[in-house]
Amino acid sequence: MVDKLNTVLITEEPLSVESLYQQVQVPEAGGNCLFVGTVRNENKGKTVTHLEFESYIPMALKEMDKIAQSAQNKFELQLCAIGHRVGTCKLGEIAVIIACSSKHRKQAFEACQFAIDELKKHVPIWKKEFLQDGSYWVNSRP
Amino acid sequence: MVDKLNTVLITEEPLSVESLYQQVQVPEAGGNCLFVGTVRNENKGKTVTHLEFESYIPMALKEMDKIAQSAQNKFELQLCAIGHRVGTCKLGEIAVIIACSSKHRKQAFEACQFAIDELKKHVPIWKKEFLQDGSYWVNSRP
Amino acid sequence: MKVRCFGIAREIIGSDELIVDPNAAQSVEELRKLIIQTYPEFEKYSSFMISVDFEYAKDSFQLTGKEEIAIIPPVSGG
Amino acid sequence: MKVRCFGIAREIIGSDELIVDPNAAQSVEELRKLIIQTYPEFEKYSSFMISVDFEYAKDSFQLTGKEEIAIIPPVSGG
Repeated sequence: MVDKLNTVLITEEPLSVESLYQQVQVPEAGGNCLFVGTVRNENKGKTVTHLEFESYIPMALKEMDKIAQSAQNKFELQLCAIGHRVGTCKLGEIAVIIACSSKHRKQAFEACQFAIDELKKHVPIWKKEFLQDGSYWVNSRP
Repeated sequence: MVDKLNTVLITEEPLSVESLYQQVQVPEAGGNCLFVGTVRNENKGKTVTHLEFESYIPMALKEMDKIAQSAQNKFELQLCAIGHRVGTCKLGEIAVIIACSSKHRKQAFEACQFAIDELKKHVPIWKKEFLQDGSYWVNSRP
Repeated sequence: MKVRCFGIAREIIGSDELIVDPNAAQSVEELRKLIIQTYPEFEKYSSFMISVDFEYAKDSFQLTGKEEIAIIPPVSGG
Repeated sequence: MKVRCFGIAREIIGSDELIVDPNAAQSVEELRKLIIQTYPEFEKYSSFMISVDFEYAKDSFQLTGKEEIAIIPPVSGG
């Protein structure tokens, strides 16, 4: 029996790959998949200088928890951990980490992809992209 | 232009998730996928006490390098890092890590799955599984 | 009744909170119409959802005025 | 000529190195047959590949006796 719980967190501090990995470790797990989303220097041909993330935190944590549970049930995961950054994110910094542990690797991969797809669709977090010639809220342009 | 190279390593020391993640970080990458294979406490209903890995190291590194390059070309990765443990591995310890960085997440996931599948097929590393009632070389039983 | 505003909604409205007369918005649908009427920029810049007590709410949801309500523009986390 | 032995091959042969007369194994195919003849346990326990100079080699590969050769039982890394 797993006595650890899924982890969801939203933080203004840098996210740690090692820490999220540790959150999903249990003796029953053999396959662990992590997705790490980082701030890229370019988007659609424009140079990005940095990002800002805003979140409706209590609702976002609730949605992240639903995704973690749903990934766990759907793919028979051992554990799922989801962390997202808010505030200013510099180039190369981590915006999001998903960690999934499973007995076998196939399910860990599938669950990890499912969780990041769901997060991008449903979790109330908003990204403002800062380019050299201005800034805009992603997904909200005319 | 990427001025870092793919990383392949075989070590008797514990592998670090954080370290392999850092090996594939470049400003062009936004999607990073890691697979971490750990020593599970059970296999096919039997209790596992520990594992031992043996490798033909120079050939294994050559094969791992081919896999990293092939993943990089096939999925337009930024970088690929592959690390494998040799010697005695306790329960919960990391046997293998694959890290792939890409502009977009889809390719990072696909490349990471490709690389671990290829590693399990072609890299000259042998796992001896120690159960409570004996030990055997995986894939070489009658 | 207070409506929390995030992202582009916060910028369009110019505040992180919008005060709405509960009689003018007795359902999520009415609240949505009121917001678009008052801030026509929403039509141009962004569609949005409404959350009630930290859950996405359907248009038919009836409001009592005691819920925690928020405007949820298209999300873009990750 | 020396043949390196790993995993189950090392245990069947009882050594991490097998010494073979180069005249008795002028190709990978001949080497493979010689190994199975000398150690019939391979038939029971494990199929194997032969590597030459750190690459998997086809049966038709001609050996000069100067290559680095190894017996590669079914791999099981990861």
